[in-house]
This record gives sequence, structure tokens and C-alpha cells, in this order.
Amino acid sequence: MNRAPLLKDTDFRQRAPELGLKDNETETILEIQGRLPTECELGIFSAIWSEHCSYKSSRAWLSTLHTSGDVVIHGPGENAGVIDIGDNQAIAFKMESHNHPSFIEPYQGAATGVGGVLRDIFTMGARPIATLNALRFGDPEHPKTRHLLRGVVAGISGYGNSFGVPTVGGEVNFDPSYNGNILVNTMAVGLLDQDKIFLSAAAGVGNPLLYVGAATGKDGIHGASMASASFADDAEVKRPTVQVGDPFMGKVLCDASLALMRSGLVVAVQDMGAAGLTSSSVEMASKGRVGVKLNLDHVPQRASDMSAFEIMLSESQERMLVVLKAGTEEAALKVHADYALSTTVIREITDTNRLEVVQHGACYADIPVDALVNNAPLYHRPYTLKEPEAPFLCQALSAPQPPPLETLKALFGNLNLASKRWVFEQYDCLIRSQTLITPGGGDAAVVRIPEHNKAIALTSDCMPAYVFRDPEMGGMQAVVESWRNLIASGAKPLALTNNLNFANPEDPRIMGQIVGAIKGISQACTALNYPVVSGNVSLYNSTGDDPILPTPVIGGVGLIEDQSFVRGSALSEGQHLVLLGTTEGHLSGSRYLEQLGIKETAAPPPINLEAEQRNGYKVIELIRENHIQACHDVADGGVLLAIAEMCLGKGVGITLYPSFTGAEWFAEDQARYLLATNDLEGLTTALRSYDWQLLGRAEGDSLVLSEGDSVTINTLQEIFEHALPNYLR
Amino acid sequence: MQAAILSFPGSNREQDAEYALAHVGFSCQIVPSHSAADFSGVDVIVLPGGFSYGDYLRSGAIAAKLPIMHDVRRAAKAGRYVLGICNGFQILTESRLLPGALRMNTGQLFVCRSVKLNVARNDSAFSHLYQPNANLDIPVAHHNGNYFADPDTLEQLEAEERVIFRYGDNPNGSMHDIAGIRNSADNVLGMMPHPENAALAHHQSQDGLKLFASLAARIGS
Amino acid sequence: MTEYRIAVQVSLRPDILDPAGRAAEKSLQSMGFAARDARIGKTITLTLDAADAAEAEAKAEQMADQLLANPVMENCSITVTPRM
Amino acid sequence: MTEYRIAVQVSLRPDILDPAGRAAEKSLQSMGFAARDARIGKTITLTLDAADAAEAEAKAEQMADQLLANPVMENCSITVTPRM
Ligand SMILES: Nc1ncnc2c1ncn2[C@@H]1O[C@H](COP(=O)(O)OP(=O)(O)O)[C@@H](O)[C@H]1O
Ligand SMILES: [Mg+2]
Repeated sequence: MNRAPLLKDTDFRQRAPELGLKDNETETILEIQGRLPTECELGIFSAIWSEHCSYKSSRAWLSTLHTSGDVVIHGPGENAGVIDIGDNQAIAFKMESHNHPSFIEPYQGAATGVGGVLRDIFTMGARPIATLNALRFGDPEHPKTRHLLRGVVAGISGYGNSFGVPTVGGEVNFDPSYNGNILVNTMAVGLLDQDKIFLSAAAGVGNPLLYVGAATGKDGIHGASMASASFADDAEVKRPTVQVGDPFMGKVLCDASLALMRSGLVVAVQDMGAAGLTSSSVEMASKGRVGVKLNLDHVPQRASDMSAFEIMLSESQERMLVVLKAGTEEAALKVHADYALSTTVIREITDTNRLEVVQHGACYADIPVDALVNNAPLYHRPYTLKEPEAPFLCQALSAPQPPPLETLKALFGNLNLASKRWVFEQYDCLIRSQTLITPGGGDAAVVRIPEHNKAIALTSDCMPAYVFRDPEMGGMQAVVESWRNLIASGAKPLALTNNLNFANPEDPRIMGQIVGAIKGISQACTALNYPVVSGNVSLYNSTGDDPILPTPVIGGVGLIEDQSFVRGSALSEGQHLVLLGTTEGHLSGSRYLEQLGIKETAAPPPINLEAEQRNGYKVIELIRENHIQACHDVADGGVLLAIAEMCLGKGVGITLYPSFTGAEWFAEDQARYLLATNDLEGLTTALRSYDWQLLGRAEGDSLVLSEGDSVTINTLQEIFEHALPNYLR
Repeated sequence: MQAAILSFPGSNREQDAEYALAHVGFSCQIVPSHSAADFSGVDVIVLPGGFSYGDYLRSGAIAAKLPIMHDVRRAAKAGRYVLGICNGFQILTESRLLPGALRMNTGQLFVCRSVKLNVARNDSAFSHLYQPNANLDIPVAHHNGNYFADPDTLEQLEAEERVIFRYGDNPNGSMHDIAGIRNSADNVLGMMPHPENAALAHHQSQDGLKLFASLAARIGS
Repeated sequence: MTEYRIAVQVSLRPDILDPAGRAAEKSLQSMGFAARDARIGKTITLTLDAADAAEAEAKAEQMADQLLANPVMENCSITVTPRM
Repeated sequence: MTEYRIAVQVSLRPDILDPAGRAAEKSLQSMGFAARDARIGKTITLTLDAADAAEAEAKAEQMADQLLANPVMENCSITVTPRM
């Protein structure tokens, strides 16, 4: 067979760096191929070796994460992590970022982010049952922020609602460091049977390879690499184009894929995500230690003039690769025909361990898969760890401070703490009919498992301000906050996924943030037996020289064995409110100081993993013994804000007893929970030998401080609910 | 009692409907929309929520042109019950089984929340178990739920007492706060809110259950 | 047979309020443009073979009536151009 | 100052996927129309005061760039007609 022309040496050396390859990487390509590559081969190398696909800066550190445990069925490495929830059932889940595309085209960027992570879930054979999203935007007054917020939320809503998966939770925060680089992280969660998990390792020499779903177009070509531009003569044609999501096709693809998997015809499945056909075929071949031969003439194409390079690197959405059992093509096509889905055989599995790409009768790429994968660059980038400063405690504040209720009102009007109703009401949180706790109803979202009495709890968390001040403590904090949120909703935490969003890893200080955060995450996961089973790394998030705040988002999953253990955070008339945990008065990185305009970089609230375990396990027990009827963890904003949030749920007031004063109300010490009970005596007996204090009793229509100051719940409600809609008016 | 739940490509609340229907005693079959259907043994045809054909062009427009909609029309003429929920309501208006049209919400955003729903008529096969003027908590989840009809049609709907449900807190700009209407024979109902998501013990409200129970009682008797 | 390019312009009937147009207008105004009476319609363009322009137009009208526009709330206008 | 009527036609760039156009096309085909290459764009019409047509057009271009179209995926064309 003819071979496509090899690049000339000068072209090769010019194009390689344009595609993001470094000099040493360029040399390795020559060694592996033993000759100059074709254009298509160069594209394949640069995609597989991009930061996005190879994790070359973070891989060494990711391997130090705690990833094992009794519940883990598949840890990191598959399309999604899979954990055991009993009864032969499992949960597959994963978080993914779509930061850069969402900045360029917020609607489509966010929509395709949702579509991509949903494909990761159903590729494993799981039915998607929920999604969450963690969003970070710039300064609210930055000229682009409103537009980006509107577009991103509409995109998530547009894709998820149409696909038919409930979007049940997430977070939305604002900070100027995201002005030129927003973060759009989506977590998807699916349900499957443990004996029906599908993996991506291809097998069976001669088995047909099936291309399923949408046609390939010139969408997001080479999106996986940071390649800027101009591979070609015609800049207009090659300008990276935006990927457009088609949730309708996404849903059909999901239904048809699950049907095909049930049919028993399938050997392996892989979705086409970043680097499209390239990464999916290389991954299937590499994991199965086989070769793959692709005939691009059989790939459905949307444009008539697509080159092999473009087809291999297109990131068109809603596509999958499937390895079938030999001789079952007809049967498979029939399954797909029922869904009006187009499917084509694009050749087969070989025993060569090579990736061979054929187009128009010529060989456009012929690469040894093991060498391609095993020689992927791995960098131990230099890093400097930030020395945390001394903590900032309440005592350090000079008097006079504003009255607590004034601060409370100001905090409720702060977009970081105000109601996100404007966002989550655009998301269908009810579809599938199984949602038990909807956004705003509790610390975690809760979704029932049909035909069982159990449910799972889901949450996403990160406090970038803490991570910035002490990456290790901040990494730990994100893990323990998600752990607490699951517990407060009635769950036993099982495992987590993460999305590590950082700036340029070639800057040793940023690399230090990455290393520190991973260390912190790892310590917390180990101590809490709360393993990492999947995740994603997004680097180079900065605008010019301005890095984003380090943002390692944690997505947690917990199990509620019995629906009667589900707890919301709304306080009811007559209940007593107890604070569990110790308050020392840590203020650094707090919303309180931010509100007062006090700039500092002191050490964030420390995490005491023993205290976390002691208090967390106690709350799990208190819920199971029905000593508490509502529960809320104390997070950013501190105790008074958390109390007020509990009051807003059902619009009931509270009279507080003497406990805290001034800034103490807003300290952000960790390992604390607010417990609401109908039976104070039972609760306090159960809490003997724990550090707790009685805060007040739910009654009336106002929040009343022991000094007599008060504010009506109605007033708070209005501030809380109107802040975001007023901002967007 | 037999219910047929139509499944158009892009429908996504078939199962939600099935849970609620099964709860009041229907045995349900999910009927794919791509071939003709025989509804002779069926008591009620349900057009469920979702985004048939992606809601592309206009919500419900493409589904309304499918041949199976002729079978639905014939079944309705023959007196079988037809219930269109959300996208189902949009399909019913696009296929002229019910008058008017559903436009984009005035707020221009998708809206998912519980709304106050008033039972404007409890003399319908779909609502007779509700108290007169009962106020219900039932969720909506739609982007195009803003009911529109020309003045004559509206007048006729009111005169013939065909508005069955009205919003207490109109979430989408619907004219006359219309949330659900019936045909003059009272065997076809279209509504935007989702009674099937407020029907089961674990739902935040069970106010939608009586709609399905009303139908079951009427069919069973 | 000739190839015709058809454009079907679908607009909301003028007596019907157009919230999307209003919203765009408001944004434009807040950006300093003195725009008014903004309305948003859609245009469906497609290619069709027909014996002559009259046939192409007749088919386009049928498509508009039967699918592309909803007469309850929309008006439409059709342009037909032969494709070179 | 003259009143101008502006129409901004926004269409997806030809290499960008248009799922809505595809769905409409397939539906037309199954209804028996041999339509192809269907694409759905939008048209924003509005009224603007300007000294002359050139100014009106310049303003319309700014509005299109800054709000009405996203150049990474959409093309747009503008028509300006004085209002009688
Ligand atoms: N992007 C989002 N999508 C869906 N729900 C969201 C989103 N952002 C916030 N929420 C919901 O709003 C509520 C409040 O969010 P947040 O203040 O971050 O909660 P908490 O501090 O209790 O973790 C939660 O129920 C959360 O799930
Ligand atoms: Mg939080």
C-alpha cells in the first residue's frame, strides 16, 4: 500500500511546536518512527502527548492519591470510577472540565461538557441518573461575567434537560482570578449492575470495529492540544471551530449503546472525547495489547474534503467506538436501526499492536501503540511549596466591628453566598422521578435508587481561597467538606471524583499548588477511607500572567442505606439547635474578612482529621438513631449564616441563647455541624463526651440574637433570593 | 386497565409516567412512535414529557407530523382518553388535537420548580377526584410552556369551561394563567405541569396522584 | 430539473409580544445603542429540485404550511432563487 | 436623523453542525419533500435612527459583533432600509 507523504524535516520542526510538542518530544517521535512522520502521524503524537490526554505534568503526583478501598470496583483509569452500593449494584461517576471552550462559546462549551461526561458514564454500561456542576466566574462586575454566566447555565440546562438526566446540585462562585478563564466542571453519575460493567480494552483479533453516532466534522480539531493555529495554508478553514452539542443525538446514542451492550454482542466500548478517534482507538488498542486498523473512507463525514489529520483529530460530539464479537455486525446494525442511529464498520482489531490509518487506499499513519503510549512524556516539574503563614483569629480584629445581623444581611447579598435559585431552576432536577433532595434542600443532593429503599447522596465542593493560602490544607478541606456534606444529608461517604483546575504547571509556584493540593487530598482520603476513583486535570488556566485561584473541586458520593435516614437542612418550629464541634475563631480566607474588605493571606482554618472523623461518625450514628431531624454543616460564612440558611428552608425563626459574639459568629473553623432535634435530652445524652453547645430554639418569624437584635426571616429571604436575579436584571 | 405511553425519539419522561400510572393500577406499555399503532385494547394514551426530536424547530412540531399521530387522532375520536403532559401537550397543540400553541416562557429561561396549581374544573374525567377549586403543588419543568391562543379561541375555551388547571403563580406568561385544557368531549387533556412527578410517596408532593386516580376511576367504572 | 435555494422567513405575528426581541433590545440599549422595536425571527434555508420557480415556490409554501411555521402564532414569507 | 429598519441575519458558519436544521430536513423528507442542506438561522430586525445609511450600517455592524452574533460560530449579514 502507498504511504502518504512524509513531512519534510523543516516542516516537521516548524509544525511540531505549533502543535504543542517540545523539542525532546519531537526527537522521541523520530526515534519511535525511525523516520519523519506523516502529517497525520504528527497530529496523533501531539494529541496523545498533550497535557490533556497524557497528564504529563500531573501523572507522577496523581499516582500518589489514595485510590483503593472496599467499595472500589474500578478506580482511576477507566472512563469513570465504579463503586459498590450493594445488591449487585454499582455507581459509575466522573467529573470533567470544559473551561476553555466555555469561555469562547459559553452555551456550546458548557453543553458539550455535559455531553462528554455523560458519554463517559454510559460507555461503562451505566444509565446516567444525575449530574452536578461546579462553576467559577470572574468578578461579577467584569464586563463578560453576566454573559458567561447566562450562557454557561443555559448550555448545561439545554443539554442535561433534553438528554433527560436530572441536574441536582453544584456550586457557583465568583472571583476576579477567573475573569479571563472561567471554570466549568460537570460531574455525571450513573447506575449499573456489577456484572454488566463494560471496559475499553479491545480484544479479539479480526473483530470488527464499529463507529456509532454523529458524523465527523471539522469541529474542535485538535482541541486536546494547546495548538494555537495555522497548520495550513488557509487559516479560515483550519481555525479551530466550536463543537456543537446535540443532546437529542446524545440521548439516542445513550439508549442505543445501552441496548447494544445488553444484547451481548459487545466486546469493548470507548467514547470519543478529547482527541476523538485518535485517543479512543489508541486507548482501546493499548489497554487490550492489540492493534487497530481504521479505514477513514468508512467514517461518516460532514464535510466533503476532510484530511486524515482532520478526521483523526476532530472532536465532533456524540460518537462512540465499539468492538463487536466477530460476525455480529448485522445484529448490531439492527439494534441501532431501531434507534434510527447510523452505524458503520470502520475495520478491525489486529494483532500488530500498531495503529494503522488508511484513507483513499494509502496509509496515512502507522504507529506502534505501546511505544506511543509508553513513551508519552512524563515531567517531574520543579515546584516550590508555599510556607503557610500564621493563622488569623478573631482576637486579632480591632474593635469596633459591625453588628452581626448587619454582616449577616451583607453576606446574604454577596453573590458567593446568595441563593443560586436563578441557576438551579433552569435545571430539571426532577426527571426520572427519584430525586429526594433537590438543590437548596440539603447539604447534598439525594437521588433514590428505584425499586430499593436506598439512595445516594451527591455533592461538589472546593474553597479556592483556602487552597491559595495553604494548598495542602485547602486540598484536605475540599475533601472533608464534601465528606461532611454527604454525612449531613444522611449518607455514609463512599468515594470521590475530582477536577484539579490550576494555572501553568511550568511555574514552580503553581506546580507547588498542585503538589500541595494533591498531598492534602491524599491525606484526607486515606484518613477518612474515602478513595478517589476518577477525575480530571485542567491546567494552564490563566489569563496572561494572572493565574486562577487553585481550584481542586471534589465530587463526593455517599450511600443512604434506608430512605428514612435522609436529612434536609430546614429547621422546623419547636426544634432545638445544637452546634457540634469546636470554634476557635479562624477567619483567614473567610467570607467575613472579604466582606469587611480586609486583605490577608494568613493560614486558612486548619483541618484536624481526627476531629473530623470523631464528629462525622457521630453524626452518622445520630441520624441512624433518629436523634436529629435536620442537619447542616458549617461552611463558608460561619455559624450564623448556617443557622440563617436552616431558618430559610421553612421560613421559621429562631431565638438564640448566649454563645458567640461579634466575628466569632462568622469564623470558619472546620469539623462543625448544626444539629436540629425534637428531643434535646436524647441528643445531649448521646453527645456526652463531645464538644457541643446549645444555640437556640426554632420559633417565631425572626432570627433573634440573645442581645435582643433581630431580623425577620422574610427580610433575610428577600436579600438571599433577590441578589442573583437583581444582578442579572 | 391499559395505558399506552408513546415514546418519541427524545421523549424522556416515559418512565416517570409509568410509575404514576402503575401506582393507580394501570398496566402500561411503552409504544415506540416509529410505526403505526393499534390502540384498540388501550384505555388511555399518554404523550409523555421530554424533548421529542430535540424540540428542534418548535417543541412538538416534528413529532406531530408522524404517522402514529393519525392513530392517536382516530383513537381520540373513538373516545379513548389521551393525556399529553408537557412535551405531550406541545405535540397535541402542534397536531391540532387541542387549540393554541405553547411559546417560549416570557422569562426566556427553562423553569423547573413547584407551582401552585388551581383546579379550575373538577367535572372532568381527569380531575373529578379533586375538591372544587383545590390548590395543588405540582412541579413544572419546561422552556416552552407559555400558552397562547387568539382571543376567539380563548373566549371559546372559557365559555366551554375547558380550562381545567390554572397557575396560581404563573411561571411562564401563559394567557389566562392556563396550565391545562381539555377538548370539548373531555377525553383529551393537555397540561404543562408534571403530575407524575408529584404522585409517589417519596415525592415532595402527592397532589398529582388524583389526576391519574380520576382517570382510573372513570375507566374502571 | 433545476436546483433552487429556498429561504423561509418565519416571524412572530406582529400583534404578539416578542419577549426575546425585547430582551435583545434592552441589552442593546444598555450597551448604548438606541435600538427599538426589535423582533427575532428565524430563517430556514434549504435546497430543492424543481422544474421551475413556480413549482419550487409551491413546494416551499407547502413545507412552510405543513411544518416550518405555526400559523397560530407565526407569519412566513418565502424567497426562491435558482442555484447556479 | 432618519429612521432605518435594520435586519441582521445570523447563520451558523457552514462547517458548524446544525442539529436543528438536520432534524427539520429529515422531517421534511419523511413528509415527502426532497429538501436538503437545511439550516436554521435567526433574523433580528430593529429600528434605529441615524444620520445616513452608512452610519446605520456601521451601528448595525457593531451591534452584530458585540451582541447579536458570536463570530466563532456564526456569520452575519446586514440589510439597512430607510423607513418611509
Ligand atoms: N451550579 C449549580 N447547579 C445546581 N445546583 C446548584 C448549583 N450551584 C449551587 N447549587 C445548589 O444550591 C445550593 C446551595 O449551594 P452552596 O451554597 O454551594 O451549598 P453548600 O454551602 O450547602 O454546599 C445547594 O443545594 C447546591 O447544590
Ligand atoms: Mg458549599
